[in-house]
Amino acid sequence: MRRFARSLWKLWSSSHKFQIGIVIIAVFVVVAILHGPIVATIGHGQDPLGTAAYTPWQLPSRTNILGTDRYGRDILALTVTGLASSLQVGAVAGLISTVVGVLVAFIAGYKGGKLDSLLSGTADVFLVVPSLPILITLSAYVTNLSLAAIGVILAIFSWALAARTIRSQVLSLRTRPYVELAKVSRMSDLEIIVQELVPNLLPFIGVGFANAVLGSIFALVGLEVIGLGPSNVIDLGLMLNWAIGWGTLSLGMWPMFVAPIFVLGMLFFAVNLINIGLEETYNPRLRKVAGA
Amino acid sequence: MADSENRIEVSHVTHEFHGAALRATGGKLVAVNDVSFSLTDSPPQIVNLVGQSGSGKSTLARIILGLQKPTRGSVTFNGKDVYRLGGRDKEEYLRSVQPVFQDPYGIFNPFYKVDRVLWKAIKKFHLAKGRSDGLEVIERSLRAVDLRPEDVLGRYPHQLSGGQRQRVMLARVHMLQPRFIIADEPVSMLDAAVRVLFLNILIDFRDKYGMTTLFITHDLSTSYYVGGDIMVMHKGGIVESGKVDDVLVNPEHPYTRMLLSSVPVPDPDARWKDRAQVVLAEEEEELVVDKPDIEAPNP
Amino acid sequence: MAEIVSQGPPVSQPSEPRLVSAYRAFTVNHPLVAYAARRFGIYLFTLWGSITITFFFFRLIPGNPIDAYIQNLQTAQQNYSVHASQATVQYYKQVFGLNGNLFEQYYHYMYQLFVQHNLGPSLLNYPTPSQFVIARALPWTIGLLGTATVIMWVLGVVLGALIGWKRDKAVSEFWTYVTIALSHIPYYFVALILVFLLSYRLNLLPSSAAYDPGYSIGLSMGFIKSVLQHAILPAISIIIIGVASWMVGTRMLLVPMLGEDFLTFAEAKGLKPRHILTRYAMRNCWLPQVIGLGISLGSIFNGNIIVEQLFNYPGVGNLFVQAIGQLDYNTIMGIVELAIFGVLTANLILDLLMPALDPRVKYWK
Amino acid sequence: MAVRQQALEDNKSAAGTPLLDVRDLRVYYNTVSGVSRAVDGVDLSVRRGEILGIAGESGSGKSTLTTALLRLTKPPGFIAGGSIIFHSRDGELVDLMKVSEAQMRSYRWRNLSYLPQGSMNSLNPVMRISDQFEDVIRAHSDRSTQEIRDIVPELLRQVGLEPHVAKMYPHELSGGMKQRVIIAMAVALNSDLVVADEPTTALDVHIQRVVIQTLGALRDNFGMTVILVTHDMAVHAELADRVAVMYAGSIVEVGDVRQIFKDPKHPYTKGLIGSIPRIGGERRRLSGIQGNTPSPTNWPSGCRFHPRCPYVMDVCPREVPRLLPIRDGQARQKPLVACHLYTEVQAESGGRDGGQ
Repeated sequence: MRRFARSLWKLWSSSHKFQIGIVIIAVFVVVAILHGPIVATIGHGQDPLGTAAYTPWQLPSRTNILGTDRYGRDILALTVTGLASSLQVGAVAGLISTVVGVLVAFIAGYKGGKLDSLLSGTADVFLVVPSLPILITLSAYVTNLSLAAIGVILAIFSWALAARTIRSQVLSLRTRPYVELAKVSRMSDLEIIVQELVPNLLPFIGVGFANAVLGSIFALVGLEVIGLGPSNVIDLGLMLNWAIGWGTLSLGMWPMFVAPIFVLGMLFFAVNLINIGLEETYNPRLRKVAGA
Repeated sequence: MADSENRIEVSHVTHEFHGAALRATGGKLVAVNDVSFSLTDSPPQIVNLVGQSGSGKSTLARIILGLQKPTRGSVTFNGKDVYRLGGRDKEEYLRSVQPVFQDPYGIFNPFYKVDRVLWKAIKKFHLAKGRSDGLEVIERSLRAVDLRPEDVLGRYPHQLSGGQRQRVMLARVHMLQPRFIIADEPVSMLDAAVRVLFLNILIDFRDKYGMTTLFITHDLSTSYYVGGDIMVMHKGGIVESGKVDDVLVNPEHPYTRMLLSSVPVPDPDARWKDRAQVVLAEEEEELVVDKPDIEAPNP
Repeated sequence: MAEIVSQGPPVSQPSEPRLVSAYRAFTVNHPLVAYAARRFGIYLFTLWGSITITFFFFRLIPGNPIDAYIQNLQTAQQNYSVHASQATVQYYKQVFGLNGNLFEQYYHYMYQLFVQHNLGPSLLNYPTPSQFVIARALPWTIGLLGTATVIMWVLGVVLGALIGWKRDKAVSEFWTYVTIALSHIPYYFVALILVFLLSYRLNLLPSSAAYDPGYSIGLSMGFIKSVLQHAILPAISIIIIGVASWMVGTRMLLVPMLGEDFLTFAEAKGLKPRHILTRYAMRNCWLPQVIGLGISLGSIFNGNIIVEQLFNYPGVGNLFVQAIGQLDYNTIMGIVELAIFGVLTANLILDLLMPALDPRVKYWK
Repeated sequence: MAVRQQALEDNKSAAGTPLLDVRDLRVYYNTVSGVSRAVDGVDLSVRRGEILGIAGESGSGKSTLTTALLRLTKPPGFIAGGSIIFHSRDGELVDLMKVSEAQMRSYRWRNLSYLPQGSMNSLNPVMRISDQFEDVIRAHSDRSTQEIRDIVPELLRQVGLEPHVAKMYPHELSGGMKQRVIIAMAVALNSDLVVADEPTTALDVHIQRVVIQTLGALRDNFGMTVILVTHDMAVHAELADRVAVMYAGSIVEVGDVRQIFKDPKHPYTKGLIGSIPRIGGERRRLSGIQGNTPSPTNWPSGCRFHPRCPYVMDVCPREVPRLLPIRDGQARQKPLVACHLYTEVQAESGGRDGGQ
């Protein structure tokens, strides 16, 4: 465990980009977790998300830092709530698809043979089913989808990609001499996977997870922008949908539009910084050639 | 050392590779073709297995180590099939037969320090009780292979030289005290000055601890240096075998003769007089490039 | 003592049925044919598998197309009786292949699809078969997305190679970061911004539909000009992000290649840098990009739902959204299947073409 | 062909005149753990028509030196100083470190060709062999495509390859065949010098012999000069006229190949020669060289070999020994050695004029 902490520390101190990315994400996660108290604080005891809680269409002021929307709801409170929902969907989808993808990848890649053919074939089938139409159909006909359910649906169509990328890595690692040495050192398959393979694939798994989270969030936002997403939970995409639908830009009510885009922008900025940081740290070939 | 004889028996081992691509065509690559021999530890000895790349030497090593089940034939250890060993027998086999691999860098997982390879051996084979006891075993073994523990312990693999890394593997062997060492091209990536040190240790292991080594190499002069028996492998089969002093001095098989005549002699006064027969139809290397794994960007 | 046991006679092979050995002999003699046959088999399997998943997915989600259709009839004709509805329901169940249990329906659907090449009637335009409805939208999608895909690929690969080749230059580094950032922006953001700026604020370009309804479809100059004008905004919003992604991808492929021995050797041969870039570096790393282009072209068939919806462009993506509104299952499934078919076929063609594109690729060996 | 014949005559008549003078060449790398001084003060003279071997362990800077000779050093490596004077056939002197990149391009391959270490991967995998010949010949002469097509089979024949190799792709050739294709490319332009970097490493013994003899034929048949860089001393014994021994970024001994093998002077050379096993004869235990190759980011002070040297003296850690000629009864030419064992007693005046 200490070794693990040390390698995490090494990773952390290796790149400023990585650090900045992590800090942004951390701030967002903290806000999302504390969204209840934060919203309550904004409302000074009353619900800032209630219809007609304030005068509609207010520009930023002392009471409403980001102004109010058409129904008199506080936009900052909406944004915080939306962030929490979006992150929750992303986390569920990212977690499931990464866990399933990693499991499939390790079983297929390490065991090989018929099992590999079967699992890889299944992953290939899932990869060609287009996920966006399926998602649109689901959200159109299944009313009251919960956040978790949306996350699960997104994961069904994204695990295969994770499985495929990690499997190819496992394939290249499993014939390394140190794996063979582990075999003749009486280590079990599980020990070899956990101790020899996983540590070297952590960056891949990490990047895969971050991308799956981001991908899921943006897939959902994309649906909502065109008004086809589930409309029962407030998330950043739904806010954007309202902003477009109500013509906020022509009304000059910019916060309604800018707030969700800013948050989403920061999210992908942060994830990309993490990606680039990891890339620089873990791709020595690239580093060598680029001289960075 | 050994109370009773231990014996590895390789009989009629054939190994064919059926790659995913090869399977489609019913084609196959015969890496090892009906090879039989035996290794014993009384008396301990070094058995050389020489041949050019692609002759099947490494595949044979992996088969003996239990890493690659042969297509046909069997490997037995003291009469028991290596691929059907269970529990205690398996442990006994791994305790008795240990490898030294070719690539001194690839042996170490870059994620961990060098120490781990040694500690794993201690834990998995119950070589010591407790930490201080284990450390003592490790330090003793490192010294036995002319390494200073302080130069090696606590370092990451990339901080050591190739010779040091390969000697750490010998230290591991020293700790485990197997009856047999399967050394697959252990010196091919080492410099001459370091190579000799490694070979000397291998010879000492035979003399001091009675270990028998299957020494796989493509370099005939190193096999002459270590002496013992020799088997010449060509296209998966053994074409000539016997004492090093006979085979390398008076080779009989044309392939052995060809190999010997190709070895440059480290003496400027003994240069080749004749031109080598240029082989025009050299075996072509076949290369199968995998389709790159890529995704279409954005939708 | 190592004894070398004399080599025994080879173990005899178990004999095989004649058909198997004949097949084996054929495949050994015709490796390319054997490879193509095996690859085609995988293609059929994946096609079948993914269409099956799609079928069961759409049959298992709640919602009943017949109710939806009859409801439509009611609103349209306002004459409703229980008796008529029972007969009607039976009739439509028959027409839409919803008789019997799920597996009977599955068999019926697959038979209709693979043998009769029929997707069944569309609800949107009953009783026109869905394939005709889709075929009407397809040219718009192919025109818009096909052109955009090719343009962004060419620009992306060329510019990506440049920033990769000049990787030490500050300008290149700047553009590298810009493209990495751009390549991860969802393209609908760009679409929204472009519409707002160029269409609403500056009123330069139309923001909706594929052509001015004042023109009739034909080869008149006015019509063509109108089509191009209407395509500019949706195309640009896809292209900007697409170029950035292809640039990042090309750079990522090129930069690791720059350490390869044959490039150093090309330099040692005294070749000019431009020559080394085009004939040596790019020639060796463009293959994944060619494959990527093939797959992108194969995957344009489900349309770009978001862009088509935002610009109200009458392509397949737009049709899909309409079909969802009407619960037009046959059309919905048809579009999804078309998309699957497109991607898989592109993959198949690429795999068969690959050996011609790169001399090193020989799957069948 | 007549042109080639003429060039060949010129080469032979020029044999023995200076070709390359390397002075105090330093090639460093910027690494995370500081500046790595891989090549640190190399002096070397190469004469026309000779085969000069450069020997040394991995990490001694051999490969860095070869790429620097052609100015092919890539970041993070850089040439930190020194000069490489090239004596052209018409007697002109050019400092290769000072010419422009475009001029350097014209010297490459026309005058200095390179047989790279990773010959396995040195040919463009997606081009036919004939096209790769065409590329290099086109870059340095104005021959037409047809002319080039006509001479390629002849060039291949001269290195023992069949003409149909021209139509093949690199992956269809074995490692030794690729080596010889590159040698044929050097023949094509009648380069003054071929720098061969570990030409036999990773080849099977039989192919090794073919490549060694093909390189020998370059000099015997075409009068070319060859710099042969390899860690394999037996290859030097087989092929080289003179051998320069490198240790820790600089040259510690240069001498006639017989002197190096029969009567090595520098303690490191002695250790190296004493580590080579031979086939046949009495089997005796070789001693090898104890200790580890030092790190180029942190060379030992004074003589860089002193921590491993069995003859170490007080002066060794303090003073850097210079590469000086020493008296030697047997050798035709005085060997140059950088060792305090000789400087104290036998050093003559003369300074660092390697190999005269």
